[in-house]
Amino acid sequence: MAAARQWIARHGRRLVVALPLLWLLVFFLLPLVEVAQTSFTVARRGIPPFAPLWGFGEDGFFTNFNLENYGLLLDYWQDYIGPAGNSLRLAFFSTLICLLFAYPMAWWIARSNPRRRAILLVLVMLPFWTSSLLRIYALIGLLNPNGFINSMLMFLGVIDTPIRMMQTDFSIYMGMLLTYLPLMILPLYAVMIRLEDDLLDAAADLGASRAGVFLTVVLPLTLPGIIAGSLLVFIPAVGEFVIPALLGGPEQIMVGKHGRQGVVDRILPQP
Amino acid sequence: MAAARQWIARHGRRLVVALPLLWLLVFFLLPLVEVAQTSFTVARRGIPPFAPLWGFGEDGFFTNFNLENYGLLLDYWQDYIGPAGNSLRLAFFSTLICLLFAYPMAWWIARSNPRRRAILLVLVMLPFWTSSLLRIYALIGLLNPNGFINSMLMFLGVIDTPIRMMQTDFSIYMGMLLTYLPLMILPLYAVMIRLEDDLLDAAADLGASRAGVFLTVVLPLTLPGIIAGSLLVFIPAVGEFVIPALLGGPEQIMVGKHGRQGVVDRILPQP
Amino acid sequence: MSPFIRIRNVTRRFGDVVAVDDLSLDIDRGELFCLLGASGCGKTTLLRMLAGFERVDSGSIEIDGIDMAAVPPAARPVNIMFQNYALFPHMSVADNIAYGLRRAGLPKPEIVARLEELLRLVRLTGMGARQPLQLSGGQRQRVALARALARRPKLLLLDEPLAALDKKLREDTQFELVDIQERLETTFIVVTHDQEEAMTLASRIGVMDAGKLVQVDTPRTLYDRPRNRFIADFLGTVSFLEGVVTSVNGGFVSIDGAVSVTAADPGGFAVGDAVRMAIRPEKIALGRAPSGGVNEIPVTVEDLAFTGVATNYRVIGPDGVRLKLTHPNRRGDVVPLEWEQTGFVSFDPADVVLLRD
Amino acid sequence: MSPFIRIRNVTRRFGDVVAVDDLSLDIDRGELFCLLGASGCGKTTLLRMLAGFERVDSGSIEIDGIDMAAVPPAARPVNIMFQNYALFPHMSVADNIAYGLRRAGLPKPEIVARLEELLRLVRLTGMGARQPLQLSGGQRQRVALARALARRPKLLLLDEPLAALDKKLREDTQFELVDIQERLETTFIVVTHDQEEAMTLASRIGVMDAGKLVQVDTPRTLYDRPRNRFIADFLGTVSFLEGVVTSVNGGFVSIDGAVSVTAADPGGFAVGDAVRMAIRPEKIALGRAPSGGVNEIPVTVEDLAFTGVATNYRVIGPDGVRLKLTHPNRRGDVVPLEWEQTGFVSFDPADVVLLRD
Repeated sequence: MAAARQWIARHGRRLVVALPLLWLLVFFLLPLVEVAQTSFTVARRGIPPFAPLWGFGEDGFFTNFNLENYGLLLDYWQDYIGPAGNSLRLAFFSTLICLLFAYPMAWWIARSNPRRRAILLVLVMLPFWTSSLLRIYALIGLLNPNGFINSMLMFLGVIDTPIRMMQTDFSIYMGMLLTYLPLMILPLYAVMIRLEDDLLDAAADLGASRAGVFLTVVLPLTLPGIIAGSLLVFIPAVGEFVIPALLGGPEQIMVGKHGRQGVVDRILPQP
Repeated sequence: MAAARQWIARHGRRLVVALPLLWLLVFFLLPLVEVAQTSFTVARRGIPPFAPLWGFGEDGFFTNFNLENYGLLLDYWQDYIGPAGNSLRLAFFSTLICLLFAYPMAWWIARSNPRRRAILLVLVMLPFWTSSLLRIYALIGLLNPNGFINSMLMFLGVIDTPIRMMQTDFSIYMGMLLTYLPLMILPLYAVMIRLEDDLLDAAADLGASRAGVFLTVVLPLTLPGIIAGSLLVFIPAVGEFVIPALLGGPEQIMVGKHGRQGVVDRILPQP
Repeated sequence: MSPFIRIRNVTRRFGDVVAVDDLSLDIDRGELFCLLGASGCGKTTLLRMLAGFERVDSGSIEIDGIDMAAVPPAARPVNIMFQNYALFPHMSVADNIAYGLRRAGLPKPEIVARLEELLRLVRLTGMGARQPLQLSGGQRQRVALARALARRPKLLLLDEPLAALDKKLREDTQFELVDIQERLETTFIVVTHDQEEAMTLASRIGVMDAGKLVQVDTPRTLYDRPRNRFIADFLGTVSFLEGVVTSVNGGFVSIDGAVSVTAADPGGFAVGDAVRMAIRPEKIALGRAPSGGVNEIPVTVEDLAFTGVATNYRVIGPDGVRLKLTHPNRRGDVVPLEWEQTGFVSFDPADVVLLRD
Repeated sequence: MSPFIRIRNVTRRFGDVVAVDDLSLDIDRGELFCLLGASGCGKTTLLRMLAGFERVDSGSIEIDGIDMAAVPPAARPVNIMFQNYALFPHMSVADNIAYGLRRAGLPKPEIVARLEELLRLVRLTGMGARQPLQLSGGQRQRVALARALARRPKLLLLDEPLAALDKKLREDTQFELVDIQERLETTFIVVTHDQEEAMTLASRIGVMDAGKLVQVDTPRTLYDRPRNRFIADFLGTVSFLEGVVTSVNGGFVSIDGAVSVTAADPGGFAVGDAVRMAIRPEKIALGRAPSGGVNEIPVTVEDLAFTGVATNYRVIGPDGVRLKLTHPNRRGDVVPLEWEQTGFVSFDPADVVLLRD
């Protein structure tokens, strides 16, 4: 009886561990394998927009294995260099701009009292809850030549003709900022909340100026958060195509947009 | 001199506080106002797919204010009831399924040693880094009648004909799970990591069975995480349209999809 | 009759670390036994093995004649009071205390009666509706005690029961704990790293080091007759002198080192043996002039600290020998020497403990 | 000559809370002054005002004759050793200690020389390359001390300097701290909540309560002649008796309460006054038989605790009067009474402190 209970206890614990492991295997590893397999198969119209690499049809085992896609890459690599450069530049500056905005905000949140801190964190996370497309459209509404900001400035008499803000680098970076800022704020907040006030006071007490305290104490101790946040923003920003497509000019061709035009768009269900 | 420095110090601090406040105002509050305004304006083709509510054109101030949209809602509300019900049902069950998967996983991560914990958290977050569309397509590749899972099961001789997994509720919920699981795991992890082992031992020591420990101690103390995670998943899941569109059958019409078909699709830049 | 708790050759390994190493110990019914040791010495592991939370790699644990190997924690006649108390933060004081009674399926009226009795025992009558977070540290400690006693365990394990309390409260609480133990006649095993706590609480103390019991004795014996240097140093302040035995004669041992010392002969020492002498600070008398007795050493006061109850001195003797001594600030006792003054210390041969290590 | 530190009517409010309330205090050059009080009494706020981290709402602080109102922290001749040390975790020991010297722009050879000197002072020579996390608690404390002393401040503020150390280390460290202070002749202000720490370290102690200084005196005066009940209770163990003055005669006051007590007359008491008597545990003698002196009370031993150096008793006298007393375990001193035995306590009229509150 007791032995049986112990067996169940042990078995149950294994099940609890096995379940998430299995999940990770199936839904994280397998998709990656799928993506890799896709690179060796052939494109077709349909959902998904490619043929299976191998399988069992009516005639038994079949395979679509070929290196044609890599051949295409070799043939047309020059077409991809430009967009790749654009994507990397966009991602780099987006990351930098996010960092510049996120750093003082994360600092402010981390130094607030716990009650206000919770409210501010929710505010920072809130945009994640609204549809990203809706957010982008709201931004377009703000930045348009006859949008809110221009109307406001003209109403106030600051400007006579609308400023061109849409379809510029400015509008793209605004969109990136609006989308990725929370990913930068959270890791910065996480390191800043652990930064003891006493360390700052100690540096000031030992004669450091404000800039000195920042450079010798705050910056080195928040560096892990800067690195983590930058990675979190940079990696998805490289593959971003919605924001440049909606906010950028026609000259903006990114790797993500390019890839989407090549593969994904064809199969997006048309209304 | 000292007074000037003090003035700068105070002014600087205000700037640091003002900057993020301004940001929140412009990029959180204004988009919300924009979205509200949009409901009073008229649709049109273009980016954005609606006319500005008011502004200053060549003839001075103009406004497109009308209640037509709300009129439409009144006229066609029956068309929206079904999709709204679908959306709520989908979001509810998606949230429930995410919770069932996330709870043991978050528990396992929180109870791992700190080193493994960090690795597992990164694994959980990793899907956020890959394009969500790519993930959905990988899932399609897995679930297709001649996809990986069916091929594997047929190869092993478990089944003779492919199981229909695509365009079923199963595929939709798999897609939702794949997309929203991290949002459920993280808040659960955050409460579980603070749950002291001693509390569980104390309950067991006082005669509670495994189920008793769970129901009287673990569940009530992780409830805040359950609520937070469910909100984080439910709210965006209600508006989700990509996953039902790609993974669901043609009978799946959601509020999000409906809305997208009505407004968003028209202006998505066609390749 | 066999002892109430019988621990035989118990070993527990974590990877390469032997947390508890072939340990055997008997504890009698109704004892207040104390496991004393520095953090990492294995005392908490032993406690958790008694409660059933930790597997026993080899050896056996018997409680009241029953082998505990196959008995899960919930079925053992043992309860534990956790360090930091582990009170359920989402339950009231009453629900915390009644938790174990409800799990046992006691009828409601009995639970209510037992709850009242327990609240009275720990002097918290009328506070049952409070939340743990609304209580002071001392009150929380008493709730934890009541909760652990609710199922009337034969053995109560207490993990650092006073560590979370501040100094002043600790003193009152330790008297209270001893009173409750004496009233209930439950066997208590207390784990602590604080030697003063152990000495004031326990009827017997087992000192642990690196998974082994080094010495098991009453507080007084441990303090006055430590078995080795580790015990002497761990239980209170001590001064060490080194030397070589020059004669063993008529119940006394003469030792030569930086100073010459006569010690009572504990037996087993021969001429030529190297010995370490341990002397407690309160056994050393300090005076301005020599009194002409044995073991009198001229010294200079290096440091002194007034602590209220007593004044602590550090003095330097010949050859840089350093001694720590304490002088009670009693009525009539004038502080004999001030900073950097010279004088004489002396101690009784019976108060010199001879150690081999 | 004006005092080295001159605090005049300093007040600091946080919202509705008055953290420091119209406080005035003078401290001399070279003193080791201790601010003692429970947490929340305002002592840390006062310390932070001296360092310049906290605004002064009203009143003034002068250090060495210069008003500090407009002087920012970096420019004050003051350094602070933080509680938990606040060592920069990303810098080596040497970089931590040299931080202040580098900020001051000292030439490199001078920094190296000063660093060596500081490492020697705190006995960490050769450990400059270590990281703070590799150090023990005691070593970290010494790095913090060296760093705070590096700029040769005229005034060093120490916030709970020993709180993070364990009991045994604390004793050694407090002697060391006093030695360094005496060698450098820097003025030290130590903030602590630990009365024993304050008494052993300080030449003078200011006891704070609710933002006010209650009493400023030497440790011995504070302990032996507390001004009120709060001080008597805060500085060590004490027993209180209550009564009414029945006669004032020839330097003695007779008091009637649960027991009759004769006390030395401190002046100012008249017949009929209600008084509270405070008696320290080490001033009470315990014996098996009456000795026939004054202030002799028959008692029963309620509790006793052997602590090594001494045995602490709790005894009950007539009318439930409770007294705490301590009996040193000295050579020749036999423990006079065991648990529940009866005997007599007595104390000298000069050791009875009369309080009005």
